[in-house]
Amino acid sequence: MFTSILVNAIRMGTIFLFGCVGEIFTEKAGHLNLGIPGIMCIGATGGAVAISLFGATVSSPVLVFLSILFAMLFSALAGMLYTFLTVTLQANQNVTGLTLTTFGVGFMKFFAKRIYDQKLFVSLSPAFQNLFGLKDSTNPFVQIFLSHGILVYLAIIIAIISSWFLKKSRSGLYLRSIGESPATADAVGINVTLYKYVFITLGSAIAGLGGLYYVMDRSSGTQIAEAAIDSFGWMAVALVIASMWKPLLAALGSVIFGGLSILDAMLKTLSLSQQKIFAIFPYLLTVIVLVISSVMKNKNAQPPAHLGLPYFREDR
Amino acid sequence: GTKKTESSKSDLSTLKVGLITLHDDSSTYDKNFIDAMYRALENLGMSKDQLVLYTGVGEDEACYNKAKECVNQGCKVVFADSFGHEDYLIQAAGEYPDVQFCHATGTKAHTVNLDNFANSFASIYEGRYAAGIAAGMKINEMIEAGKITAEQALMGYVGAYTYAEVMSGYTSFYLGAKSVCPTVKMNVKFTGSWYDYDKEKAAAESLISDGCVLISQHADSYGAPDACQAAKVPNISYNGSTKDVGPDTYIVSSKIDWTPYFEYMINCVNEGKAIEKDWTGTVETGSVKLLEVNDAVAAKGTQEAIDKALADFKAGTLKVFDTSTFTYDNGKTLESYKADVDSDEKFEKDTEVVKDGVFEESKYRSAPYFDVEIDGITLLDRNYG
Amino acid sequence: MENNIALELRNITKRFGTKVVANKNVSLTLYKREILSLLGENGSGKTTLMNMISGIYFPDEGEILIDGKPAIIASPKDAYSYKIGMIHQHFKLVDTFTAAENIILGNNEPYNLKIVNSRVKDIASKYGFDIDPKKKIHEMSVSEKQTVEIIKVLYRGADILILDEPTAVLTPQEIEKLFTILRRMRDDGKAIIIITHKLNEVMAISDRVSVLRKGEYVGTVNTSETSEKALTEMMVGKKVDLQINRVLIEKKKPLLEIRDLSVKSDVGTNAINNVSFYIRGGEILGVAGITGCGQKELCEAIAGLRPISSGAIMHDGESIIGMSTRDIIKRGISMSFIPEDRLGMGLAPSFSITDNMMLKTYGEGKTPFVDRKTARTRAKQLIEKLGIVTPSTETPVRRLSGGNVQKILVGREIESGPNVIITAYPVRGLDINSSYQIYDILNEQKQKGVGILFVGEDLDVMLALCDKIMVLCHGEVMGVVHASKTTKEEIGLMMTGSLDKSEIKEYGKAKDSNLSEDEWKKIDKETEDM
Amino acid sequence: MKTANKKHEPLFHITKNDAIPMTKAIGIRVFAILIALILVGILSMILIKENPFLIYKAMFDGAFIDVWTLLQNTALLLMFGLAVIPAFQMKFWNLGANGQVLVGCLSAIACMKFIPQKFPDISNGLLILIMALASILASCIWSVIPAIFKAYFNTNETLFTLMMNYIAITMVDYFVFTWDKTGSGTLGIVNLLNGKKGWIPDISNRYVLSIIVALIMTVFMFVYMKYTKHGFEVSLVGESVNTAKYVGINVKKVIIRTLLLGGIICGILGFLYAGSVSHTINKEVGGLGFTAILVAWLANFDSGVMLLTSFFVVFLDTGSKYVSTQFQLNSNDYANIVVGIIFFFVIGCEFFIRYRIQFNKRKSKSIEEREEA
Ligand SMILES: Nc1ncnc2c1ncn2[C@@H]1O[C@H](COP(=O)(O)OP(=O)(O)OP(=O)(O)O)[C@@H](O)[C@H]1O
Ligand SMILES: Nc1ncnc2c1ncn2[C@@H]1O[C@H](COP(=O)(O)OP(=O)(O)OP(=O)(O)O)[C@@H](O)[C@H]1O
Ligand SMILES: [Mg+2]
Ligand SMILES: [Mg+2]
Repeated sequence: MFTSILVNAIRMGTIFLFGCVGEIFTEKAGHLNLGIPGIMCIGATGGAVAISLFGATVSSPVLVFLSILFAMLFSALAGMLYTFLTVTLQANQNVTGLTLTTFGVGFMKFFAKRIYDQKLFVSLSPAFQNLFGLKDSTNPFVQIFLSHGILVYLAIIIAIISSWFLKKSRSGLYLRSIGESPATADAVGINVTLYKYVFITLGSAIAGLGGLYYVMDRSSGTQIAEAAIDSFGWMAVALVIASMWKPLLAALGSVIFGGLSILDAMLKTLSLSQQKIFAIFPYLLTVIVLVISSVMKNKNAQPPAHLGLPYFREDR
Repeated sequence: GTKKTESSKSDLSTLKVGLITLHDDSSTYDKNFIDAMYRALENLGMSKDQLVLYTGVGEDEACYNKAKECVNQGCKVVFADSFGHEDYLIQAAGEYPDVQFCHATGTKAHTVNLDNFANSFASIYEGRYAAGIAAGMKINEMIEAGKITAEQALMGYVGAYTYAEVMSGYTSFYLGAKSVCPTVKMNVKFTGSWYDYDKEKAAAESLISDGCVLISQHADSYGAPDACQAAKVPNISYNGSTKDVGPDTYIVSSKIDWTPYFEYMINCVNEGKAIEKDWTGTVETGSVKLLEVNDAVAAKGTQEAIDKALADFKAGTLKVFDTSTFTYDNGKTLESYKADVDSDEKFEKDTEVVKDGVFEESKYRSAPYFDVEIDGITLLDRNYG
Repeated sequence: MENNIALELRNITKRFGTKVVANKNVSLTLYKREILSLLGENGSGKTTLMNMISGIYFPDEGEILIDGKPAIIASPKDAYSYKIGMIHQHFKLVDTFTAAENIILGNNEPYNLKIVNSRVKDIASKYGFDIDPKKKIHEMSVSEKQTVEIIKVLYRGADILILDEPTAVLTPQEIEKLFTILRRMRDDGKAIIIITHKLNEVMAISDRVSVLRKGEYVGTVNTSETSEKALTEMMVGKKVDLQINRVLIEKKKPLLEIRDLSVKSDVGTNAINNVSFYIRGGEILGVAGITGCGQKELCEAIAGLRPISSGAIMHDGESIIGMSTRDIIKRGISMSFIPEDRLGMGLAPSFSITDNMMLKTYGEGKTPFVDRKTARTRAKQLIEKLGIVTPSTETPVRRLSGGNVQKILVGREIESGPNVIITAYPVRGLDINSSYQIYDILNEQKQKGVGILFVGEDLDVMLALCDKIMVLCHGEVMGVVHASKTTKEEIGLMMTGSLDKSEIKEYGKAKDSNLSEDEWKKIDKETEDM
Repeated sequence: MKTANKKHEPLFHITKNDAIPMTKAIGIRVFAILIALILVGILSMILIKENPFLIYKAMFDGAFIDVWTLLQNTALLLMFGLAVIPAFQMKFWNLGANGQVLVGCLSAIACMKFIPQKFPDISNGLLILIMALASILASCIWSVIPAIFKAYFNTNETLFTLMMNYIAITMVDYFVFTWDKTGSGTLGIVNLLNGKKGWIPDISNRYVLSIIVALIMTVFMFVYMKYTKHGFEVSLVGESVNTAKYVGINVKKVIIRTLLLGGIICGILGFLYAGSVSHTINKEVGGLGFTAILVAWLANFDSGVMLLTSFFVVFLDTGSKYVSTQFQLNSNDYANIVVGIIFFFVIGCEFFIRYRIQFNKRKSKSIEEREEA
């Protein structure tokens, strides 16, 4: 039972992890992207486009690659739209993000429905779900660590690389400086606009994989137009706070969030109304982290100083 | 669809019909209604333009407003598909006595006393019973093959709410299975939502990990079928074939076809006839259907057994809630039962529904009211906690 | 000669919006191995001009030549590629990063802090800096931050260095140190432009001086061939009188009496320790001390912006401890503190001048509505009186030059008719002409019987302006001296703590206090219990 | 220097526009909307394969099928906007209006449902009063919690209020579920068969009340923000917290007071939903909080202008939903796409109002000449 809960928590959490790491990049660039839920939907649509275009013709590893590419491409484009509006056209970030979410949800439901072929999607989902072919093993260790699909491992690898990138690399340092003080970064000759474009787009591309993952792995190709991918997106945004902008903590947090979102359905001892209360926990947890880190004035758990604020060089 | 009389075709050409659905056609529940409506229009020779369709209408004043907009656009009959729409439709019915308002799954038509408001449902419990027979036969096959013992014959059921419609559904399913496999038991797990893929999937997985060897569900997503496919556990669906999702596990599915009712409703309005306050579709009317049997998974003879059961229902020789076939409270036989049929504020049980050894489901109103917890079924969680 | 020119500006014009012409046809030459001082009144366009060289703004017209070749500087990155480095009026540093991280920012060299640290040490020892590369910026003092800024520029090997009012926030000692460094850098072959409003500094540091007036280039002179007076005239465009006349008026009763006051700093240490003093009506009491000696905390405590840990503050015989800032304002105590970041306190940058005029008075009147009409009239009067350069009363103050911003602040405070004025660095960043205007205003107020606490930086000015000077060191009073009876040297010694006059004479208790000995005793007891 | 020759002068650079004439600003916006509409037309043409003018016409017709609902929806959205305006002016990003209205409505419904059960003789007037108070109280609690943390600990309010929405939604889910004994997960119209207890009497019809309340609130908020001392304080705190402290404003108090004001408006709104508009509650009731943010921002936080922007948004939404059913797209997603596209353009065009693009023609020539020489 415990194994099965943990496996489920990891799988459920992966969708949050993609969204969260993507949003971390955006926020490190100083942009609060409330369009992430929409971008995840658009990523899912991108993946779906690849599958319906090539699903019948190419071999499964190629297909997996192509759909990852398409999911990233679509969501990167959405991210670029956001960046164009908020960076180049100086539009308000919250407003743009919320609009992108509205648009993204509509976009997914509208187009996904039109290209979705259930039989095809379901039959292709095993290619995404079982990287090592050990899915049916009963060994708990294998179940927990080796039974997942390629995107689960990809999410974790991305989280690890991101963590290294942000902490240890030069570009990571530059990126963080932009989120903290774009005027400083600009004055030392860092191309603030370019960095924002690159990393918000990259973050969006990563987040978009969450959508693809949900469609092709977690839901075995059965869900797309009716999937609540946007609500997972909001959980991902919450996870950014709960993980204090740290990708590695996000990996851990995603399992907790994933667990909280299915535990009620798996436990037998809870009454239905108790299960309903369960749904509050991830949000409550996020609020608690937010409050504690601000009350303790924990320097390491603060949002980037310039988060959400516009930057225009000639402003003073 | 069954072709009906072509006689009134010319009269129908100007009639406008309103349809209000909770979600849009990406929800299987609402798609079932939308598709049925289009089929009914086609069967009646009406054009699609004669339909005023509002999708994504919440269970609040939006429903009233949309009903009103349907009327403004000249609809003579307005149908809403979700349980929570009922009150708002009744409001509209009160204000527009010249327009007919129809509602699926509701409970209030026989108590509100409005000539132009009607409920409808179908005796889907009969369909579930037939599907249950398929389940029982599959389990028998497993026992015979030595995969499980007769004592391990445990089914799992993923339900939305502990709501009479769901309870009536899983009980009939269970009784169908029990009619061929006497030792079968069943665990029921509720998700507290009509549509939640992840919860339904998790619930099914948890049932499977508890040793359930066959799963069925009354909730609208592919969560349970998908979990079954992954775990290679046979599955019986509801409201649509899930063969694409579970080619190795899907056995059969029962569903309500709303086309007959829509045709009936439109014809009545067109001809100025009163619509039945509580219309219950049956196997006979073509409202209760069993979808394709997946021979690769189903036990041998399943199709025949189903056909026989359906024929018996038609002939009236088979009763799902025959009180001699089940007990409650550790062995008691249900001799008398008062159900809350008028759904008053206090849920007082008002009507005796057991007659001649049969619990008369859907007789006093179309929406189900069977809510007895019978022996053999364990509810793992329930509403009230 | 040609290749001796480091930088040349030709006919540079820059407009902001449609109304403001910040630079008009400015041409300027900077030679290698020289320090050029850029002088001009507030709002004359110095910062704007420099910002075009460093890539923050792009000129509307004109061109920039570097090493005799036309250069296009569209961004700070371009500026760096031309080996131009600028130290801005407001520091551009990432607070949460260490010095080393800030230094390699944008440097595009391998991310290796060890190498950075050792190179920083090299630079530091070459020019005589004192710096800990591992220290976080938010833990640093102002001068440390400035050091980081300078090293940042040197680290990249800049040949042209621009400093915009670097001395405004430094102590005299720190300024001296900075100048030494700048001279070393010049001798090292670098070309330096420095903006400062203090003429003595201009005379001390620069080789040549270029002057701007109202956005236009006036001319350049060799420092050795000019004088402060001549420069002032060049800048202002007419003869000006640079005299502070200390008026002596009859002593009045103490207005503000402070007894055994202790105040904590932001980090929780004692910023002000057992300080006692008083201000009489009609006197200017100067406060001298190096940055961080507790002036800021002292002012904030009196204004009710900072809780005190013990002591008494009496205004006109009544304790104002625990009163809200608003009540303190109502009693007629005005405070204007010009922080290092000028727009930070006292003004609302995006508000119009009118709205800024009523920041402290909007609450007056019984109706729930604000009275903009009166405020507008007052704004007009102030603009006229102080010669504030602005398109209109409805212009957001953010758009004005630093000096003009400050005139609005100080002007508003004085105009509110206070009986005690607490003013800290009121001429910080002001051009010479404006500074004297402010001194005149203060003297005027003093004559009206207002008591003034003047926290200043320039000892020469303080000696001329103040009646008495209280010297603070590490939060303690080193003594109160009569301006006419002391010297710069004496005060300097007291500021660093080498001379403690408070031990020689008892101080801080006015002979004609508003309170009797008994009352003081009572207060003393109460404060002890606190 | 080598690099110097390689560099090209940028084609243009961007500067801030201080103020452009009103007419021009409106012109730019209208132009942006027109382009967006053309794009929507092209897109719809591809999807629906119909003459785009038919689509525009359907959009227009659809919006005006029922003017009262159109007006009421505008009024509701407007009130949502009014609830967030003061906070936004203070630079407090209150994304939590949804949750605030939801908890208000929830408590009003609770009173409506349970008080008559306990006290069957209660007068309707008293019940309505209690509902109003309960709703306002709940909404205020919901808005003041993030405000307190912001005021005392500077806790990030954007994220906090966002989370409060979800907590409210899950709470509604929980209570609806436990209150509804039929077990179906919906509450139905409360007290429909119980003497309509707690229903606010209609003014001529069921729509007028909320419209009137919205208009009154708009006038109030307009005056409050522009001309009152409170409004001045709100702007000042939004502008610079330090300055506000310095002039003697109790910043904590202002933050909390302003959010309380927002809470009161949300409370009234929740009360209207419970007592007049919906008579029920579900997770979606009043799900306009995010749209309201867009509406408020488009109106530049001016409540007067918001009359227009909220009408515009409701018009678009209703109209495009109608288009999607009229042309058998059978989904609301079309509406979301249309609204999204139009918003993108409107958001984008603000740039051309606030900034100016300056082309650098003349100079580049002189440099070329120079290099040739
Ligand atoms: N970003 C801007 N937007 C609008 N106007 C500006 C901007 N920057 C400067 N100005 C205006 O340009 C003029 C020149 O300002 P600048 O800051 O260059 O003066 P300055 O010589 O540095 O003055 P100070 O000595 O006070 O610092 C002023 O009138 C100022 O109001
Ligand atoms: N404003 C002041 N705050 C604190 N101590 C002061 C102040 N003015 C003078 N003293 C101190 O009070 C003592 C008396 O000073 P002194 O007689 O030299 O000056 P004074 O001009 O007579 O003072 P007063 O202004 O009180 O008449 C000296 O120790 C002096 O340092
Ligand atoms: Mg300047
Ligand atoms: Mg200056």
